[in-house]
Amino acid sequence: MARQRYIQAINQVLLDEMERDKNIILFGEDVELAIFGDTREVFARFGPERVYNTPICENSLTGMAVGAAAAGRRVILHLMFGNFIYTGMDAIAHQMAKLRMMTGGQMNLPITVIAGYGGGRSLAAQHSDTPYPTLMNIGGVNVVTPATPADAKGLLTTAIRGNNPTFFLEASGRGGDSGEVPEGDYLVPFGKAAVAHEGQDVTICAIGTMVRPALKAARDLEKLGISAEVIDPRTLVPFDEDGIAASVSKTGRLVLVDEAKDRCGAASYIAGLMADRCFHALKAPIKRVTVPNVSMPYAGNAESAIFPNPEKIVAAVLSIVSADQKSFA
Amino acid sequence: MARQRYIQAINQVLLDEMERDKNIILFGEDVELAIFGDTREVFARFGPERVYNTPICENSLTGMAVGAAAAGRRVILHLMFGNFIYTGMDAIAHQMAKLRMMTGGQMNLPITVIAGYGGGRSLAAQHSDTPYPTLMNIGGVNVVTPATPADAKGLLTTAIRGNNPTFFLEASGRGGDSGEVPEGDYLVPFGKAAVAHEGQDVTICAIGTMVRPALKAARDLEKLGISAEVIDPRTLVPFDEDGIAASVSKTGRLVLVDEAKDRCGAASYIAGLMADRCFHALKAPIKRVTVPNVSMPYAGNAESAIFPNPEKIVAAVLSIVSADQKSFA
Amino acid sequence: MSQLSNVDEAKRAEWMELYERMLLIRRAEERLGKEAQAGNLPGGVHLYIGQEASGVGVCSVLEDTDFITSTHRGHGHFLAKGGDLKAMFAELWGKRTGICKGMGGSMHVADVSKGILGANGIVGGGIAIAAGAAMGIKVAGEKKVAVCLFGDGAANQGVLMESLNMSAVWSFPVIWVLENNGLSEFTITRKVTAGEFTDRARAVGLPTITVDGNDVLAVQAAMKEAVDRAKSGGGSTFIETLTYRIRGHLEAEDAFLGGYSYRTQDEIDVWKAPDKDPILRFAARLIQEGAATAEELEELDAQVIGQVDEAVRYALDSEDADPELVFDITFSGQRA
Amino acid sequence: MSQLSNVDEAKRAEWMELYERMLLIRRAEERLGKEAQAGNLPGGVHLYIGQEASGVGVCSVLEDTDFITSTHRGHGHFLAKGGDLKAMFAELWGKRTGICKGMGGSMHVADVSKGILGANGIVGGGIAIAAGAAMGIKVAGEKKVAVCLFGDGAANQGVLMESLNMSAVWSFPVIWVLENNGLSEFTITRKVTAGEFTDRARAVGLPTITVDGNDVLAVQAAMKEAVDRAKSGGGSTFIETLTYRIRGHLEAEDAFLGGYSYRTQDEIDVWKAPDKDPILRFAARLIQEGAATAEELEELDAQVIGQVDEAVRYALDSEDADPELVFDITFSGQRA
Ligand SMILES: Cc1ncc(C[n+]2csc(CCOP(=O)(O)OP(=O)(O)O)c2C)c(N)n1
Ligand SMILES: Cc1ncc(C[n+]2csc(CCOP(=O)(O)OP(=O)(O)O)c2C)c(N)n1
Ligand SMILES: [Mg+2]
Ligand SMILES: [Mg+2]
Repeated sequence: MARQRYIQAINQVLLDEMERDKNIILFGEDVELAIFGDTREVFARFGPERVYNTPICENSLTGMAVGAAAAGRRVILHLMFGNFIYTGMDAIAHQMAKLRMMTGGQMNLPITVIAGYGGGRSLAAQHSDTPYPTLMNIGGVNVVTPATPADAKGLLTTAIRGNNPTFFLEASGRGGDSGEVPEGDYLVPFGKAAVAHEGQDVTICAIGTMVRPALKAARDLEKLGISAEVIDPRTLVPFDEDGIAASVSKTGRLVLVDEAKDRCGAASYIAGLMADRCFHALKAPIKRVTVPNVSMPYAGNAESAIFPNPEKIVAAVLSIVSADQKSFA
Repeated sequence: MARQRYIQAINQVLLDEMERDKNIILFGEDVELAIFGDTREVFARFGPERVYNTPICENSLTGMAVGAAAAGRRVILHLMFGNFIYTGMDAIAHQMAKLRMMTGGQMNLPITVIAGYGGGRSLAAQHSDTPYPTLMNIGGVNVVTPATPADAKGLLTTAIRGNNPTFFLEASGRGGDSGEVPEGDYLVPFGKAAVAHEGQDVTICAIGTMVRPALKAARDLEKLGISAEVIDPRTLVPFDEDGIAASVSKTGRLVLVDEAKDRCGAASYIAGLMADRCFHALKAPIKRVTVPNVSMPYAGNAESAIFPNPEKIVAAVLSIVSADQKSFA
Repeated sequence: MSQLSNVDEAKRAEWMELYERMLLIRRAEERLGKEAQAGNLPGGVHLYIGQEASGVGVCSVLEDTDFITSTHRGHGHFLAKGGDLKAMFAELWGKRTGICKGMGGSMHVADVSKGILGANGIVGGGIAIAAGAAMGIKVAGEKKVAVCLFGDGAANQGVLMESLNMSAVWSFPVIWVLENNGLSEFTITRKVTAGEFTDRARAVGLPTITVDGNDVLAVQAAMKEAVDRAKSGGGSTFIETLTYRIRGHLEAEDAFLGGYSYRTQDEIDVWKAPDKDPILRFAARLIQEGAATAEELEELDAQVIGQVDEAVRYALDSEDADPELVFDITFSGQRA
Repeated sequence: MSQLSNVDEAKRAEWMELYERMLLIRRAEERLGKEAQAGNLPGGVHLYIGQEASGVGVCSVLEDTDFITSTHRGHGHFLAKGGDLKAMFAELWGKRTGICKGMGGSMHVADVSKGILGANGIVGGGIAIAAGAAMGIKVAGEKKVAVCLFGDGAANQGVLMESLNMSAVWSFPVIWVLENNGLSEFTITRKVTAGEFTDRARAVGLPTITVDGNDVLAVQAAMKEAVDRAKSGGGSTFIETLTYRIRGHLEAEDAFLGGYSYRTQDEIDVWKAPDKDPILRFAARLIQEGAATAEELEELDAQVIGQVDEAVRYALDSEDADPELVFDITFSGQRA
């Protein structure tokens, strides 16, 4: 174990994996000098033969990832901000997510797309989106949202070595967190949720950037005598339905925390799953703490007003714990 | 009242509205000869001054709609297949949905985007998507999904005369249905669900193309002694939460039928809303009859295997009606 | 073999192969057109009839290890690059023996083992894929090319300029083949296009060749030059093949047009005439140069029609697609 | 007014206005840079310092009713087109008196009443908007132009070729202004670009003008020609202004670069020198032509700095943004 920052963990995986497998190529805008720091040294180490610092043209970049993979390479595409997923959406939705199926499974598409997502830093509407609901809905691409440096390492390694298109979404903005990271080869399997904090009374399922405020909320709830289980799906596609269902079956209550906009967001999706599968175990309404259906405003106060935070999570929990207690009173 | 086909109703509205308001412009690929028939005669009547038959370049077209609207025009953009929404997604997500908000409300964007969506005709994966979940999630655009010729007329008129970007999604493939259409000015308000069939035991909330199989299912269920209420939201943004909640509160059971893929689809969203808001009224799990998380295969049998149909809807209803009955047995 | 041949045996064999390949595409598609109009196919088809010389000329100089990306009008490219007729027909009938196991259909025929990365239902969809494949080739130092076949309609998609630029910057081994048939669905492409497409390629410094797309040998010659350049590290070339689509945008076009039209019968007739139609033209040449007799060509035609009949039978006799398959193949090693 | 003027009073007044506008942008942004580095602004800022002659020259021939679309580096365009300094500063401080009520911030400053359709955080985001605005102008038969300001990085986005094509096909009254500062973030644009951007415009038949972007009068002259053409129905023009970004891609660039660099201090110094810097150059010219004295210019500078100070005070004194507003303005007449 070594303490590393989230972004360093990512950078280290990129360097290690490109060293390990000469078939990996990496490309994207400004990957040479690495505006986020995650591709630092990659160009210097592996050179212009394997690393392409590209012009600004997301529509081609996403399609090129598909072509390079179809031609037999293992591809890492850095898309910088999650918003640019919308800019390069055509080939994502139409080629990356569909080509394997449409060809009857003739090709593998080992592609890892890296992008940083989310708001909270006054970057305004066009640099603050959390676009994973679209990726989840198109079907055919994996989506991973590591919350810790260790999971960043383990999930990115699994993504790169895997044979499917995978969006590795960085909590870049607030991703400066440090944490213990296992040394050497370390893979986290897709589709296995992590229990970030054990509890009995309510399940708080929090995604990516939202794990931290959820843990804070759990600590605050403890002081109120409420034992919250914080569960982090870690990968949204594939999704650990069983893992979440087990927690909900135990606690009987569910609060979802999601930085994506509410409508057709990941929180809705999980709520929908559980309202079917765990209905009989549920003792209270399923609550969602999400960003409302508007884009991120610039001003700090306006942004934080619509952003999920520990207080809102605590309030959501209290609303169903007390409702339930009343029903037993 | 006059009987009209769905596509004719749309065509008539386009002609009438462009006649009525000289400030309307219409553009898109092949709108001159109208591959779907919905823009027929529009070019002949209003000429190249107001109708632009464009080159194939969805990325520009969606952005141009924003520019023309910002310059004071009332805009109708025809995008042909719903899939091309992904192709032109950049300006949809980044400009159309956000520009009004980002400018502090300085401009109106009266834009109607028309596109046909959905599968069921062996058009294969790239021409069969139902992309409204993405539109619903980005926030800032309205989404309407008329199921009948009358609603097509009323909702399209409301869209065109409105001041917001609105996606008018045609059930083009199977939209040949005829129906009674009110004559003269006819507007259907956004955000008001329609009860397509009244019932007591279960609410079937079906979207767009799915209303027809839902009605068929309701008739079949009647024969089994089950009274199903079929409710059609008609507009997904804005969404008639109250209308759906009222029906669910009455029946205590909810089945959602949605042609979008399941994950982060409209069905999930509505399930999520109701699992919060109507939890105490619910007597059984919320069921979703949707397209699973894969793109549409070509072969007819493979396509229909994953497509929602009356049998699947009936089965979903029976699974919760009997489950519930058992719980009372 | 005919008596008075002006061409040597090797050339004769090569020409006959080109001819047979064009004829196979023609007869196969004529049959598909009939079947589509009779409602025997699950989906629609976009026929390549009239453009055979372009695809056949292009693919004639490629190896199985070279890549092509194709379009919604992709049957001709598929067959020209060596795709199997029976497997293609089975695909179009939605059968499990189809080249894509019935999952792709007409707009998605692909055979990766032959370097056919797929027809594409997205206009311009193959462009960046080809650029990426070429990037992949270059990184691996392989002696291959990626060829992007696309239409004049697609040429107005911005992704083309993006990918042209990169192919020029990095000397990617990619050949851009614009099959200019003058039409984008029901729109005359010229009416929505400013300037010449080749000038856009020249603007990024690519060498360009404009060629009679209905002359299979001319297309072949242009491609040879381009492939040589690409495989010897000289980078990308832009080729425009001038051709014409004789059939409708898609079968059953009339139903879509509802009585309107975008071209005259005269125009179509001009392109169907013996001096324009790529197959009639090449047949005349073969006979004129003594490479074949009219009888030999007729015999070949009968053979080809026999192959097509057999492919239809194969498709019809095959088992329906596996409806569960989609869940297994959306991802590799992971159920959807 | 100076004694020995070579220019008449009207010209002098016009020149002084150009100078003052450039100076205002410079002093405003120098202040913003300081505030950003001190952590006093909620978000980051991309400064236009060094490029002032381009935006000021361009906007100097436009009316309020003409439209511009701008970029992430949009403060200069906003001020050049007549946007209000105080309202812009209030915006950047996230205040309710901001021009966008604090909802947009630095990358989205817009004043529709002045024809400023907005800065844009999406590289290339303004391109199609400008084409559409020009389409809208044309449909209405208005005597206006739409001007699209964009960078050399943006010029590789395919949407540009698409929109150039349409602007040529339909003679849209749109003027394309490529502000070529040679840089795309930390990337030297030339390294990722094949050929000249103007050749791409020429490929669709647009007239092009390449101009010294640090010479405000040269930019103005080019724009006059383009505006005259557009307003008299002659369609679109492509202008390239050659300039340089003196500051980092964004303030706090050093933190992002982490010790690496993409250019030398020498290069920056060349562009900061009196013969290159657009403001120093124009100041020298004003003095040389007798349009102003050094003292007058210094006085003006003090005045401008005063204005900037006042704008900061205004921003600081303003009330915070209304956090509920976003729900009311996402849609018109409909709560989000
Ligand atoms: C992105 C996208 N936009 C629009 C369409 C609809 N469409 C199908 S074919 C076609 C015309 C294509 O013209 P061209 O590229 O010249 O090919 P051709 O049909 O002439 O072979 C159009 C507009 C599509 N399939 N994909
Ligand atoms: C679609 C998109 N891709 C990438 C970025 C990130 N980005 C912001 S500015 C920039 C460079 C733009 O260069 P240029 O257009 O020349 O403008 P300049 O910064 O030089 O003024 C990039 C890549 C973005 N904002 N939008
Ligand atoms: Mg064509
Ligand atoms: Mg630049």
